[in-house]
Amino acid sequence: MGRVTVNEEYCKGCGLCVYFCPKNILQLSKTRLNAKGYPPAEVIDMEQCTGCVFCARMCPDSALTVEK
Amino acid sequence: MGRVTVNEEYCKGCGLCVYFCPKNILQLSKTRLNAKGYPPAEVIDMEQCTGCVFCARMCPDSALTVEK
Amino acid sequence: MAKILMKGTEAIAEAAIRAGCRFFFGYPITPQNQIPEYMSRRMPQVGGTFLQAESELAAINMVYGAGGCGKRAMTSSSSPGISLKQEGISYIAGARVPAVIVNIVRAGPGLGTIQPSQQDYMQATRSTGHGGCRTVVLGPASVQEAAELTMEAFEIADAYRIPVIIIGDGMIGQMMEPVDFDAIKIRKREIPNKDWAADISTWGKRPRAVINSLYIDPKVCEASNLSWDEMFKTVSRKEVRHEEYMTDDMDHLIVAFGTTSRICRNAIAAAREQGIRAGMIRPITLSPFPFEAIKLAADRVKSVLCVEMNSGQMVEDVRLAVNGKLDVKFFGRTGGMIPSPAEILQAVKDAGGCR
Amino acid sequence: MAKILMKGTEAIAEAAIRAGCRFFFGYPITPQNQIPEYMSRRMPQVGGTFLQAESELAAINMVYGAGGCGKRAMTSSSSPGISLKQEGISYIAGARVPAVIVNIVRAGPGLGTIQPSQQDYMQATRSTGHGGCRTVVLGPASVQEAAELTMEAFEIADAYRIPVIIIGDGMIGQMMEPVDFDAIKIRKREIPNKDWAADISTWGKRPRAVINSLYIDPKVCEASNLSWDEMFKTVSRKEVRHEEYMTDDMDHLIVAFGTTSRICRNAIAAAREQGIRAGMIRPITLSPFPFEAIKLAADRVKSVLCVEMNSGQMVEDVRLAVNGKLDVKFFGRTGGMIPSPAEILQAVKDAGGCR
Amino acid sequence: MAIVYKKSTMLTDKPMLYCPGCPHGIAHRLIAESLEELELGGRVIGISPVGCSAFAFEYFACDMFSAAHGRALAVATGIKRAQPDAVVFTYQGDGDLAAIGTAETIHTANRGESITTIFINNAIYGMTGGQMAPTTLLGQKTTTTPYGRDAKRDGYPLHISELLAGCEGAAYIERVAICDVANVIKAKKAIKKAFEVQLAGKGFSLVEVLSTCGTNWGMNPLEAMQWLKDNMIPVYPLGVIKEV
Amino acid sequence: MAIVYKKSTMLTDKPMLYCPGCPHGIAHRLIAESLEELELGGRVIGISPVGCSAFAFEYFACDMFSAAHGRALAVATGIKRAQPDAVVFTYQGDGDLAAIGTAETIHTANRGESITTIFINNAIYGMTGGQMAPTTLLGQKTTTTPYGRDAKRDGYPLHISELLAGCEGAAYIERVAICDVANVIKAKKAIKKAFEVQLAGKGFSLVEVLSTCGTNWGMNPLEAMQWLKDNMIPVYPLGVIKEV
Amino acid sequence: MENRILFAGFGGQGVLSMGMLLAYAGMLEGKNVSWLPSYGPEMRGGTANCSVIISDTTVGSPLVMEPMALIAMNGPSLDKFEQTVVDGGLLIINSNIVDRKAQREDLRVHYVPANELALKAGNIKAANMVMLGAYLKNTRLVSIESVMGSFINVFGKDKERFIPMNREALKLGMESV
Amino acid sequence: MENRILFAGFGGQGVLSMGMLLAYAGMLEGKNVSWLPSYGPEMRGGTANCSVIISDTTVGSPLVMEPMALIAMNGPSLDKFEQTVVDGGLLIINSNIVDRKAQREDLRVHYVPANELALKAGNIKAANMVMLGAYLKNTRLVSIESVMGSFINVFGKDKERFIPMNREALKLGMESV
Ligand SMILES: Cc1ncc(C[n+]2csc(CCOP(=O)(O)OP(=O)(O)O)c2C)c(N)n1
Ligand SMILES: Cc1ncc(C[n+]2csc(CCOP(=O)(O)OP(=O)(O)O)c2C)c(N)n1
Ligand code: SF4
Ligand code: SF4
Ligand code: SF4
Ligand code: SF4
Ligand code: SF4
Ligand code: SF4
Ligand SMILES: [Mg+2]
Ligand SMILES: [Mg+2]
Repeated sequence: MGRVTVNEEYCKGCGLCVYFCPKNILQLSKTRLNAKGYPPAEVIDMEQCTGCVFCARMCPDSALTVEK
Repeated sequence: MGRVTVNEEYCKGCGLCVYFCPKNILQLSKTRLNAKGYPPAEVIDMEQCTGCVFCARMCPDSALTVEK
Repeated sequence: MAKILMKGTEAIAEAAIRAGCRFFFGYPITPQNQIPEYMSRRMPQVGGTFLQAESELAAINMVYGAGGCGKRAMTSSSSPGISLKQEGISYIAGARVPAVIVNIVRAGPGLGTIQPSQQDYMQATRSTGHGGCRTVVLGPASVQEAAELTMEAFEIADAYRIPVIIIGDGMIGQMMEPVDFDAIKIRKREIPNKDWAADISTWGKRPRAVINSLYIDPKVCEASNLSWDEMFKTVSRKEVRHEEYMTDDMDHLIVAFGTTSRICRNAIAAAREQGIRAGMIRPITLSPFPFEAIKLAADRVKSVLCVEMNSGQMVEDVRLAVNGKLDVKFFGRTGGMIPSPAEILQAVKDAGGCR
Repeated sequence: MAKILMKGTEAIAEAAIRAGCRFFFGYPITPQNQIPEYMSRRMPQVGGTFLQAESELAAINMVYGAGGCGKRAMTSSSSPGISLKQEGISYIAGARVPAVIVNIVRAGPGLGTIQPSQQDYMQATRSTGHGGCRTVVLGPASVQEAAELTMEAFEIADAYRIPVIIIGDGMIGQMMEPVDFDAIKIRKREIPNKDWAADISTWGKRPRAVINSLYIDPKVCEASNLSWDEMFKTVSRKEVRHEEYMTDDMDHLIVAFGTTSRICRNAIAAAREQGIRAGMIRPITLSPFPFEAIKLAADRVKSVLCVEMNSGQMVEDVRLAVNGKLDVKFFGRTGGMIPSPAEILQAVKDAGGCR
Repeated sequence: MAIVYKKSTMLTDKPMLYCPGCPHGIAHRLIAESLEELELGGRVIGISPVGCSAFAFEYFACDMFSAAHGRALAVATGIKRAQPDAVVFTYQGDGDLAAIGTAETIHTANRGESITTIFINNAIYGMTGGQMAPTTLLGQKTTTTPYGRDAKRDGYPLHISELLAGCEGAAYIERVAICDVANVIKAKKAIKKAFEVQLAGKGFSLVEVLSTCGTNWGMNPLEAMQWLKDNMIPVYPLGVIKEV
Repeated sequence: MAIVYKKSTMLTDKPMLYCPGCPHGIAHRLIAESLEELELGGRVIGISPVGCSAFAFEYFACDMFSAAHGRALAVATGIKRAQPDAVVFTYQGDGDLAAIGTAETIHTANRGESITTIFINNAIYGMTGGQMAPTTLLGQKTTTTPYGRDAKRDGYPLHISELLAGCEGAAYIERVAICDVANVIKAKKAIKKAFEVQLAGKGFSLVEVLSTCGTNWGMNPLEAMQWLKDNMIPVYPLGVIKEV
Repeated sequence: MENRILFAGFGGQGVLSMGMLLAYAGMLEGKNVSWLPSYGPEMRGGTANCSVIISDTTVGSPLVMEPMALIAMNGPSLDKFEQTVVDGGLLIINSNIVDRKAQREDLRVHYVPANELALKAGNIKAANMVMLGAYLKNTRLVSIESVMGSFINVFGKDKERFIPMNREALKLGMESV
Repeated sequence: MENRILFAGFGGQGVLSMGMLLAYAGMLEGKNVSWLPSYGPEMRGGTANCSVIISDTTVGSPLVMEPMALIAMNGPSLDKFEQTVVDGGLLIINSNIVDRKAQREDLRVHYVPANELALKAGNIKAANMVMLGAYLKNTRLVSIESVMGSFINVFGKDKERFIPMNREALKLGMESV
């Protein structure tokens, strides 16, 4: 129902989106660091995304785009 | 009953004591100016002075001494 | 228009309005109160803004705001108030915002007295705030010239994007002399398009405006400073002004600025009556300083005397100009005391070894 | 006590406490935050007062208050904050209150960057606020010296009743070097009895204290200024300090202060490797300036180069010292850029006409 | 599928130089979104302060000024007087607005300048490394209150918004918090409202945004938001403080 | 007969440089009398401001400082921290305390410094020749509001005492007026009380004294007192504003 | 020729405006002029003075330290400035206020009962005009017409109705010496 | 002999404290030392570095512009500073984070899997100690004892319990080259 895209260039791996996603479908990458050395947010299970935009509303770095 | 002395060196002839004396027994000199060019306050009728200190309380220049 | 009798402060205010200044932000301080007072009456008449700020700090930062929008803006104060504006002037310089700042100097340090002084020469010419930017400093010696230099100040400020300081003392601020505004012919400079300004009417037709002096990268900060230095070299080439008085045949050079130079005129007249050929160079731009003129003059005189209403500040510039060719002597009064023509005459004699 | 590794800022703070400073009023600003932070930890331990003021203006005026009570008081800041203190410093000078002010200079103008700079040389040496009082300005070049000069600063301030400015840059503020407090031997000066101070414990045993710089009568104001000038002449006679480095056989004189002088040492080493006999005079007191030492040195060298982290400010003092005997060359980096030994070496060669 | 959320066009492409999870970025977004929704585009002039948000001039896609520490509202006044049709906002931290800038803050409010201020109260000086701010809580440890803020020595947490409400020229003052989704939505509403008050020429509007500073509080962004809820809100209650 | 009233020993012999009828002189007397009655003599340190009362340091017979414009309370803080046993007071005008000195005033109150401030509100800048003060009334003509103070341009009369009451460190704030004998007696009481609050270490105390400036208002001293009653008191109501 | 005049008295005696009228009149007559008031808190102390220069050449120092004429409206002014007058200079004293005589013998001295004559003209406040008249009679530096022509410029349009009275005071002053 | 070393990496990798330990140890061994950190908002951007000088003579410039050794904890640091190292200088790279090889061929280069070895010692945060060990093995500039003797001075008394683990990391670093 929803789709979330992470702009990894902006993401600082702060984890706020992860915490505030009601569906718990975000995580910080366990394998990659971005150019600035941060583990970017990733969607684990896009299927479950409702497009509620909670994640993006909490993202300080406007790193998320949400479609629905 | 009361006695008021004017220290003419300090007096600036502002007239506040004159106005606030409930007995109306003060006036600004009509004949003299002090060294600074001001007409000093004078007591017209010391007899009537009650020593109420109204004049001195209103004098900005601490020019008045009141005895009772 | 005919001549009118005006105070120096009023002439400055009126000249600013005639130069197109429509934004004045000030705070009272003697002896320059007529500037804000005049502005408070006149600005509404010309559709301009007068605002009494809560402090000199606020005032200079309001100038920064209005100036950054591309408007001709001005503030005025006197020594302690100018000290408070130092940070703001440095920001204005750093962000390359044109502005005119008037300092009707009083005597100090501290609260001092409001009597005339030239004690802020160094502050104005050397260090308008931190950062070490030299700004333009104009020192009028008459009310007419105060008006003229005020109008020049706005041109220079806009032409180079630099804060310009007009420095006078209580005498020039408070005295009245005839002013003829029609006689003022200021040199028109090429004023670059203000497409750097945060002007909402030009949004979209120019790059986004960022009025700023913050640089995270020292390379960029250095580049900005170097461009300032470059600009100031141009200013030094094009804007230096001085006046010569009886220099043609002089043996003894006096250097003095502002009202002090007026007293020196009397001293020179008295000297010449005694057969002493004194003459004067009067810096009109205190910064950039007329080094060259003084250097040339120093080559052909027997003595150089600098006269100031302070403990000797411009004397450094004179020494830098003379560069060791002659000893530069100094005479000054401080703390609001005004030198008399007789004292100056004596100093000329002492400097020149005359009896 | 053994040597300890300390930041310059921390060494200044600790030295102040060891000098008996018990009142510190500050406001945060990079790159000097370790001073207030250190004070906030240490002052309570020694029964002293640390207070974070609401602004630099408030801080300097608190120093005026505590200093006027006869206490050793201090504040510290960095360029923009020092601009804000200008008025207060002028009041302190005018009222002859001892005070110590630290300026860990950043680059500007305006907000600039926090990288190292020596851009506030003129502001510190020429015009600490309006009024034209010259104050004492000390420029340490190592952390050990920062500690030492801080202790000296309190002595000088008390001995002459003058504000003393310690000027450093981010490098000296942030770097760590060994400090040995036991090795510090400061010259004890005769410190006059503080019977001018508003100290309630001595009420009745001294005249009523009036800590003041306001004079209605310009004669009195002038007298006060003249006594300042007189005092400063004594300071100039007794307190001038400089360091000479490889000057014995030098052909080429470098003048540099603070951390810049450290980089010059490397350049001198490199020059000597190439057979170029460079040497250095490092002013330790930037005001009063070591004119005499430089003048003497200029007599026996082929070139003089002034190196600074600004666009050329101390170079004026050097020119005044050299007084036309030689051309004074300048090399500098600004905006937080740090000159490299190689650049300086090149500048020495250019100045000296070496290949 | 349609885009329901993307980076506001009132923000530039520049990555922001804040710590991970710093609410400055969220507050920026809320301002940008409000301006975008109100279609104010080319009319907006913003003023960044001195503080962690000193670089805000690089982030907002409108004309921007960088002001000296504490003087943003004086600069804003100069701008607003010069261009009454401009929509002018300042963005200021607690040190900037409530310490060194106190006089400018109070007098701008008192003059009723139609300017909008977004006031980020994170109870600390972020930029300079975590010193005490006027809004630091009692007992809170900072680098200049190493033993905790002590009312006797350091004074009390300053309620500047409440003080400002006492200025006749202040038209709208609200306190919000960036600590969870619901509060962020409220914050957005308040910010937008503040701009509307400005557009209506009603006078000075200010939104105090309780924020965190994980870096200097020594917490991760989430812990910090919890600390805000537990400790700051009781001292600085949320809600509209003044509305005329 | 015994002396029931004479010049206070806490005043020097120096004639005061105020205009005839200026209440600065009365306020000085009330302070001096309070200090004398409380027998504080050698413990007192006063700070004169910049304003007509800049020369107050010549009039009070105690140790005195002359402070820069608006900074009296910062100086006072430095003094009080240096000598906690000293009785410290500042004497400040409306320009000094409520314009340029706003930040110092608010933060000193907020820190709860045990300092007493006598605040002379004459709704004008006396010293500099009658310019608008923050406390100037709407419509009032001054040399910088020649057409009358206009709220739109110049803002509103600032109620700084009420603002200060919002600072937790403020212990006692009262507004009095020098306009007749009864009010002068009340003013004296308030001033003495303010010093008692300081002595008790309760925090910051301030007495706002509504005063006249006949010279710059263009009235004689009596007319001015009447104008004060008719125009100032309605805007600045008398009485205790805060007491803890 | 540079004429240097010092006007001095209590604040409120119209010392500054009297000088300003003269300067204005000089300007109207095409001369170089300057007017410099004392300023500052000492004015609150009660005294005021102003320096006026009327000259054929450019005015040098606007400050009159050695006046060619001193107009002394009160005692303190006479005390303060008598010694500064140039040798053989002019001294005009308001004899209604100053109760002493001049000490210098080289000066040309006039005692003018300015308050009295002003009252006669219609208002004691015009004493300054009386003194100015006395000065002009002595020096003929500018014409009465120029002085009266400056009146509105100095005092403002709304004081126009006082012109006749002031002209009368000026005249009485001229006649008094 | 003046040894100039540059430590560089992300903030949080312990770059500053690694340099400080070395400087402290140098001081304990009676050498002249200086330590200069980068400072300012760029640190918030994520990178940090420090200049350390250990010298027999007085230290000149505390800023290391041409390091004799570069300890690169991350890629950006290697990119930024590799070219500044003196000819034939030493380059130690944290090969767990930096995924490229050195470009210069004149340098003595060591690739140290610092994170890995630190984990082995007990905590990934000790990667800096591993790198320092590798450096010391190469230069023998100061002794392990001096470094560990500085530990409490640099990290504070309450970190004392981490000494064994850090010593282990240092040792693993030394062994790795
Ligand atoms: C005049 C001046 N004083 C001090 C500073 C240093 N300074 C920079 S930011 C800051 C405080 C920042 O705190 P705050 O306003 O709360 O913003 P935050 O960083 O917390 O967002 C200070 C004191 C400065 N740049 N200029
Ligand atoms: C920094 C600075 N700014 C301005 C002044 C000029 N100044 C002197 S007194 C004054 C205002 C006085 O007004 P107020 O405080 O109300 O006192 P009052 O004279 O009315 O008693 C001002 C602005 C100054 N001396 N210093
Ligand atoms: S839109 Fe909602 S459900 Fe989807 S990832 Fe974001 S927070 Fe989770
Ligand atoms: S909230 Fe934004 S910056 Fe933080 S982890 Fe999620 S996408 Fe990255
Ligand atoms: S004491 Fe009372 S009655 Fe006597 S003169 Fe004074 S006011 Fe009048
Ligand atoms: S109140 Fe005082 S100064 Fe005024 S007239 Fe009376 S005695 Fe004189
Ligand atoms: S220091 Fe604090 S306020 Fe500043 S960016 Fe980091 S988290 Fe945000
Ligand atoms: S100007 Fe006003 S406040 Fe100042 S002394 Fe005169 S009457 Fe008093
Ligand atoms: Mg903050
Ligand atoms: Mg007032």
